Amino acid sequence: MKKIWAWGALLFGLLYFTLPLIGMTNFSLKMRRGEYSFDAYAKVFADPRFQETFSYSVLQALFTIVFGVLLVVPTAYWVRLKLPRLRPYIEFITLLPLVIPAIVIVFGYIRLYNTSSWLPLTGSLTGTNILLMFGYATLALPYMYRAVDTGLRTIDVATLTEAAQSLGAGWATILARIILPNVLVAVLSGAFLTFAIVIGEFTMAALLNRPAFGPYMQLLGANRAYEPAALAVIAFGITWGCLGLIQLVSRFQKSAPPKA
Amino acid sequence: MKKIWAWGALLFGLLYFTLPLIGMTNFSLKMRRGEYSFDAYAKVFADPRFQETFSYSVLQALFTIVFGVLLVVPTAYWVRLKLPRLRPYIEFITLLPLVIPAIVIVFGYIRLYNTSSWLPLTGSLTGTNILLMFGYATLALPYMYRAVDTGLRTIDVATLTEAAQSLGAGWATILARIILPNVLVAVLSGAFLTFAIVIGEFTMAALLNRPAFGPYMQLLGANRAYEPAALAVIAFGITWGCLGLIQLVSRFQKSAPPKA
Amino acid sequence: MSFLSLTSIKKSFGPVQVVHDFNMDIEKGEFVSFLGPSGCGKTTVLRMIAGFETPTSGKIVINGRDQNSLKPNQRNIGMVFQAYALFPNMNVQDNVAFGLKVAGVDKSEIDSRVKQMLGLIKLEHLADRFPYQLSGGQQQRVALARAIAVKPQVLLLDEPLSALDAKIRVSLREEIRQIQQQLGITTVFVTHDQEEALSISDRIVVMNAGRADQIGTPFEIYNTPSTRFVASFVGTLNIIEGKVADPAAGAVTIGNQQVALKDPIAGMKGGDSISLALRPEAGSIAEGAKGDTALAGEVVSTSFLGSVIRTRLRVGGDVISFDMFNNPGVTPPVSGDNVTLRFAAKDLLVIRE
Amino acid sequence: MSFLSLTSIKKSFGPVQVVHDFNMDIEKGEFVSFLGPSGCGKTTVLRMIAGFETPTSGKIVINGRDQNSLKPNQRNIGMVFQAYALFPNMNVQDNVAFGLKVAGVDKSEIDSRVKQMLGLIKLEHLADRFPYQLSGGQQQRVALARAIAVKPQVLLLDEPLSALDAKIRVSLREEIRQIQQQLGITTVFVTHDQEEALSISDRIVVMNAGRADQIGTPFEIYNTPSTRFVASFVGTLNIIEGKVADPAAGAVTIGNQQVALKDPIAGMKGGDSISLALRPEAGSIAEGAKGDTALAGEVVSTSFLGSVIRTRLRVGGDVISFDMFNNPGVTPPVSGDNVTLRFAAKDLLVIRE
Repeated sequence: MKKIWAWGALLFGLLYFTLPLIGMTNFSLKMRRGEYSFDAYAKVFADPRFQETFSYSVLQALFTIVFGVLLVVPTAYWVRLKLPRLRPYIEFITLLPLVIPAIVIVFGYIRLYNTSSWLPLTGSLTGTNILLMFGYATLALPYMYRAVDTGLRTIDVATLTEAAQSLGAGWATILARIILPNVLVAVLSGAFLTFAIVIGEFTMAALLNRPAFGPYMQLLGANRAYEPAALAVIAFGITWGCLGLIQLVSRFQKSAPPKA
Repeated sequence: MKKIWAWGALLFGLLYFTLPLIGMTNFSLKMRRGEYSFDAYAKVFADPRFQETFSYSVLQALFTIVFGVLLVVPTAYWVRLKLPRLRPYIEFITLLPLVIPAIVIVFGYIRLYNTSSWLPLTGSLTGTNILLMFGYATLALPYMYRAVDTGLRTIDVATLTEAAQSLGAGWATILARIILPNVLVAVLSGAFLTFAIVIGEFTMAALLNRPAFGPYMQLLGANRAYEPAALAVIAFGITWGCLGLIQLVSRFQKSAPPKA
Repeated sequence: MSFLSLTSIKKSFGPVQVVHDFNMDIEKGEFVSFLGPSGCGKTTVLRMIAGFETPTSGKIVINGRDQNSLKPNQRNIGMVFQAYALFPNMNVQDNVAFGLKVAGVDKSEIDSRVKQMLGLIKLEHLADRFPYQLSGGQQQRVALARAIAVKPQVLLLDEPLSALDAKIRVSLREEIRQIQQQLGITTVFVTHDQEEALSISDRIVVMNAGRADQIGTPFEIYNTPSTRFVASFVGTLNIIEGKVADPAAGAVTIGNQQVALKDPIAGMKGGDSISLALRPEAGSIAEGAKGDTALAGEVVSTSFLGSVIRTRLRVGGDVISFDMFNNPGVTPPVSGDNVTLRFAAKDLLVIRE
Repeated sequence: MSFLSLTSIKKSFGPVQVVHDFNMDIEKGEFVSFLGPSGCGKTTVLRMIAGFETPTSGKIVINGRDQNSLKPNQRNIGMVFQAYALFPNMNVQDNVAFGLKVAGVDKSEIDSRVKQMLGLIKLEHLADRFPYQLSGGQQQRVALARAIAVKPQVLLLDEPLSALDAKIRVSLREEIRQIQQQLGITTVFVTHDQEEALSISDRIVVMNAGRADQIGTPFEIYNTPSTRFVASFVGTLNIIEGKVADPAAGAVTIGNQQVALKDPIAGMKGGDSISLALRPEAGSIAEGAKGDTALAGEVVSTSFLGSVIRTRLRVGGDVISFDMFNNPGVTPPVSGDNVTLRFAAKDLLVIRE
């Protein structure tokens, strides 16, 4: 009796998420009247705007990830090690971007870094790109910090640090050879989420007027019928691929952790 | 030396988040030329559209929270208790909404539940509202599930269940008297995040054409200068208030957990 | 008829059979321990009595009533867990009252019963505390009070002392035994600690790989182990390898020394290899020590354990341990000393199998 | 001059002073244990030697060199933790090699040193395993090998056995002691387990509330405790309350019985209350037991602990324990028996303070 309930709930959950996806995929294949085809996909891939915006967003995502890792891993490590009492506050701070609408962040940036300010970032393309990257990093921070912090929780940071110290290791060695390898999977999963967020983000890129993938998707969605469906399926495929990769990595990690 | 670095990083993090907010607040107070005033706020509060959309979104948020709690708490409990091996997969499923763009979910819904389908939800206002609530629940699921699952991790679900069983308790008693009180803080923090998400959400409400707060904010942002800033500060104030409340609750919980 | 009876219990998890044909009858008011290494199936048997696992086959009867069809919450069994398992959202009082509330007992009766239970575990003054405000030992006493508050038919304890410090472990086990005797409650206690089992049980079941190797009183289990496993798991047994010199006379050669056993050696002939067992407390090297048998050896090391001094002695090809009480007036032997260990011939057991 | 010397060490965490004026000199190659209950400051002293905590005042000198200004990674100290603390991302070999790699030792020398270390802990066959694939005992042996691979000046062990099972605890402590003696490495061992400290140390420091109550060999600590705390923490001491009958004759009344101490009681007069201590292994109730002193009492309970049987006896207003070795031929006394406990007058110590 109870088992049926549980499995029923599971099935319901699965349907809840997969039905829209199936409907979407089905629709994206129907561009040619009366038969299934990949026409919509072909159109999307052939569009130079697709290639341009997609590669722009991927690049932005990679920079965001690198910046995020360099910022978050040492910070989270240091907070766990030396400032454990500040942990709730840090966690609170990292959660702020979830509750401050992206629009607020961008408006703030624009006011702060406009062409007449002390640091006129919005005055140049590079500056705007950097600003956008900061914005993305802010959006991704809750996920990245949570992921890394959860990763750090699985190891005994304080004792491992002391063990490495007593063996003569300095801070750089400890971070590079002990801490980072042990939170690698966590960092990867944070990186993947960051990737997904940057690829899909609309508000910031639009307000800063950069040619990102999110505004392109929105534009297409407003003007075409089948292409946006194809696009959504593609986006989903990419993220799904990333997820699969992470699962693989974490399984590999378990059966044979990498040598340091 | 190292301490200075750590505190510097902390300060940087704080500035990183607070500077845009300060800039925004400052700007929102400058509607009256040459002096600070609350004119922008007065305008926002006086706008009937503000009241209408805000109360609509609050109502949607409450329904979403109730639905989410009823769906997630028993499921997460059951998975931890009876299907621990399925946990990674369930977690994976609950993370899907993070990586499927909201636009995909809505398109899927519209295709599935349009007026010519077996369940024409989009045909009526109530149906569309319900559909929007489902959409919100989907968006909020990763946060709600994570929060509850993290809450469940802090207690030994299996042993507490067995202890309660051996004392004669059935499933309803166990869920209501043992499990729920112990994850209450987690549920509250999930509820709060859900609230913040629903209040700020734009895409779904816009595509389903419902009078929600997100589209209103977007509309105001495109047409006015000072009001959106005021609006953002208000939104931030509300969420900040919720956060404070949660901190209070969790502190209260720690010093004197509620009687069952 | 016995109060709790387990008949032909078998249990498999998938292809792995963890309990093989387990049989046991427990009398009303008896304190029985399941003793064995981890993975021997002792906890699984306990959990089948509680109803948390279903036997693959076999019958569990308590007080004449077949339990197989009953759910855990219908069995009226008290359970104490290694991890305490107090409800974190309730204070001590509410934890103890939980089972009574669920059973729908009157408010006034609950209050008096809870007060009585807290008196039993001597924690009346902590009634309003929450679990996280208690030490491990206090938590486990509350868990015990909670389990017996509902007057269960049987009390099950699953390694209740494993998570506690050594000194508290000893004092709490005495307290458990005392409360159990006072209430006359039928109790099954699971442990991997032989001293624990020996010190508080009426009877012990020594389990090995899903089977009951031996069932008996602590004295029987320790002094007349029926298998090699029981002998080595319960206590610290010395195994000495020797060769039969004269089976009829019970004479055995160990290294270049010869000793005489109490009885003739049946079924063996001269020159056969033979394994002998000697408990560490059976011998003495003191001057004028009693004992009709002697083995000379060289001291390898001496460990001062407090009230007992354990000396390791090389005899023939083996190193054997023996214990003596600490005596401030006597200096223990040191490594390299040659000493003679004396013991009674009857303490040298032949290990077969 | 001693190899490791701690002079006037004090340590406060905020307003709480956890170590008060700690002084100790340790010789090269010595094995010293810090023994005490949790919170006594023993781990804090150890962590100050390692450099993880900075003394509020005082001086730490190793091999003639002041350590106060050195960081933990400059002190060349080997440390073994209760939680093993193996690096989860490295296999056994890489864990042991870590310190050598950090020190920039040649690849070939690292290999031979690691091989040698793994030989020492008898885990050559597990060189490629990862920590999570090892048992607790194996992990702790690897941690030991890792700590000594870099040839540290001093080896520090912080409750290294607390997380392990009883049987492994005993065998690993013997292994640690053996390796320590083989390498002649100066070692400080922190524990709360008195048997552990007694069995492997050259000297023991018994700590109480941030102070060293007594420093001495295990034999001294156990048999001539200098404070009441040491007496009760190390071993299981019986405290018997009595009244002085005749100070000059050393006569004391316990309940309605009178015993004579070995020496006259200085500084007390007839009728004064007096506390006496008796170790549980000092007495015997066997027929023909030796001992010039006797106390009659009623048996309260008997615990069978394996090689030892512990009997609790009501004498006057106190309950005292005494131990005897298990003997299959002798039935232990049962509750309610009246017996006479005999012991030597010199074993009955007067506790002052």
